[in-house]
Amino acid sequence: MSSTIRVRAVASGGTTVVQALINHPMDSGFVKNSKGKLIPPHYIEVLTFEHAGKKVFTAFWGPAVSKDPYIKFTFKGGAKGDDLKISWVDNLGKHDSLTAKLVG
Amino acid sequence: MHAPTTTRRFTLSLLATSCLATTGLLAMPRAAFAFDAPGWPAAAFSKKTEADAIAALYGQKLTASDKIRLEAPDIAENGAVVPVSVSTTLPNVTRISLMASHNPFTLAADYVLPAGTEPAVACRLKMAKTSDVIAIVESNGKIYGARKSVKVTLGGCGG
Amino acid sequence: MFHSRLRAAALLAGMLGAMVLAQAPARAAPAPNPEADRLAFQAYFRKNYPAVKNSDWGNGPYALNAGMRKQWEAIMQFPPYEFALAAGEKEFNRKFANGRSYADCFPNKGIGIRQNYPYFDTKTGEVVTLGIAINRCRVANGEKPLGYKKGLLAAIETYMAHTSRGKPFDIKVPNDPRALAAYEAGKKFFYSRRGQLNFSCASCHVQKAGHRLRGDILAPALGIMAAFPIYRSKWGEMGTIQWRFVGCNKQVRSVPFKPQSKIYRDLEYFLSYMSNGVPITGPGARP
Amino acid sequence: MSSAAVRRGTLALTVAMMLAPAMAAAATKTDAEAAIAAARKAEAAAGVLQNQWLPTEAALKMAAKALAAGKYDAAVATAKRAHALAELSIQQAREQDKLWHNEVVR
Repeated sequence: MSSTIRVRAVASGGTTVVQALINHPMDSGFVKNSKGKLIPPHYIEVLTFEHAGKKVFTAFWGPAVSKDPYIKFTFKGGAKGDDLKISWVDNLGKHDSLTAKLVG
Repeated sequence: MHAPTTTRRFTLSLLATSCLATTGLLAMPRAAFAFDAPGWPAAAFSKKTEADAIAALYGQKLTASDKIRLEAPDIAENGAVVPVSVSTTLPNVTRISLMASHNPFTLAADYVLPAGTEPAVACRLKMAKTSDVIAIVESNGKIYGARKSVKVTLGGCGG
Repeated sequence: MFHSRLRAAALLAGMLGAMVLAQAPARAAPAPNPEADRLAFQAYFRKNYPAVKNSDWGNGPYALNAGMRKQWEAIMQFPPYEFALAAGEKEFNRKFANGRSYADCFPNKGIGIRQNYPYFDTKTGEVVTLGIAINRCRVANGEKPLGYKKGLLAAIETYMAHTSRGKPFDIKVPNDPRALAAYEAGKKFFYSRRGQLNFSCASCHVQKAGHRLRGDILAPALGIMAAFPIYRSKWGEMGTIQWRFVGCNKQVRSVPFKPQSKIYRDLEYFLSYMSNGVPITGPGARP
Repeated sequence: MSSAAVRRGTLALTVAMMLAPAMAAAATKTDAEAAIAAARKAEAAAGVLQNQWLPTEAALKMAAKALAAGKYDAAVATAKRAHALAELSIQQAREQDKLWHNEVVR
């Protein structure tokens, strides 16, 4: 199925601004469903970004991060066309990854 | 952050937590049902107070700093999606953490910034109720903090 | 004690009604004049909220509250409806089993037309909203109809709304008694108090637009249709106008009607006509 | 007619309604069924006017549950409350039929 990761990575003036939005329920384990039963915790724990084989950013997330989580950061370097590898794994062991191209 | 307030805060947040979550869930040790990804600071994420979370993550005292710009709304439009952004002029920042003081588990997010990554991050957090958002920045191995109060109320007339 | 005053008032109203009835036909409701209604409606909002630009009416609470707007702008940097937009575009371009696709059902291949919906279908004599048109297209091409509240239909509407961004509402009420009746029915629903809380849509979205309702800021009725479909954080997914009508009715403790039922389609027809000239801002992100 | 008036009206009406059976002998199954049927008829009438209230539906459900559980007094009391609520929603619909013109932005 299509990737759960949507990313915008713009490289300009020697720095790359990265924004990512991930399709994930991020259930905290405190919310009840319509039948009054607690929805079990299901949230992304680790999210990593790699550029030119080097980790440029790592996020450790918990149940307090919003559904369909968003992240924005900037790193020095990166040029148009470079690869940016994004991968996440959650507390149930599910995972997904995507390699995106930096845009100019 | 001396002992007495910690125990009082601890009992207070425990009270808040129990009314929020079934005790059954809490009785189970966090790690039991969670598959922990490598590197994920499970201990820090299971702490229920600011002091314990900071201790678990950094093991040192927090000193306030005005070199940290923490942006968060005065009144949250929706406690489930609170846009928060942190940026700082402190040098050699290697880590930024975000906490919400009255969430069942205080630590919300923890970011590792290798050299070459600028000391700024934006994300969207969930806040259980009106409380402080705390940003912690590790610069040259020492931690500095900034806090901002965010009001969280129910939405709509909820008939 | 209070109730007896209520019953007395009702009695009095009854008696008064009886007396007035004699001349009532003379004061019968004036023939519906949608355009006059629209001009008065928009003049009310422009007079009471002078700072709001025409293009901003479609941004609801964010046009009237700086604090909310700041959070909205942060979220709009990378809005959560992006997934629905991608899914909607994929579905919109998918070929049906018979080789045709949605583009063949809509004028201008379905691109940049959302601002003309809902329209009055003179053949069937009823209001056709975008949701109804999508399902009519699917059924005509051997696909099964979709739910009107959320899911795939909301995703398709998300894509179609996105292609209409910036185009002003252009709703027509033809001089057809059935169209005027549908318009009046929507208008009556909008202004009638309902539910145990005894509020009408106007109580909140006209008289109290921009005011706070606990954590929320009430969106002005002018342009309130422009942002749909919306990704509400409360729902955690994309939802249509019809789902929002159900939600609003429940909030005043009135039993809601079925999505795309005649009464809701007439309401959407009236409200969209009131926003003629206000540009589409959908898909939207809301609390 | 402000919402507070309606709510107080509902309260006063329901209190009055609930006192009546206390004086009478304990309700029987047929009393409960009759009270529920009457309430359902009123709610149906409100449905024709497209103006039903959620609290009426909730009260009807509670009354049916009390009936099934054999608590006939509770069933009658709740059915009467549902009936009162349905009547109020009918009254609201009739009044609004004329009053809505006053709120129209002119």
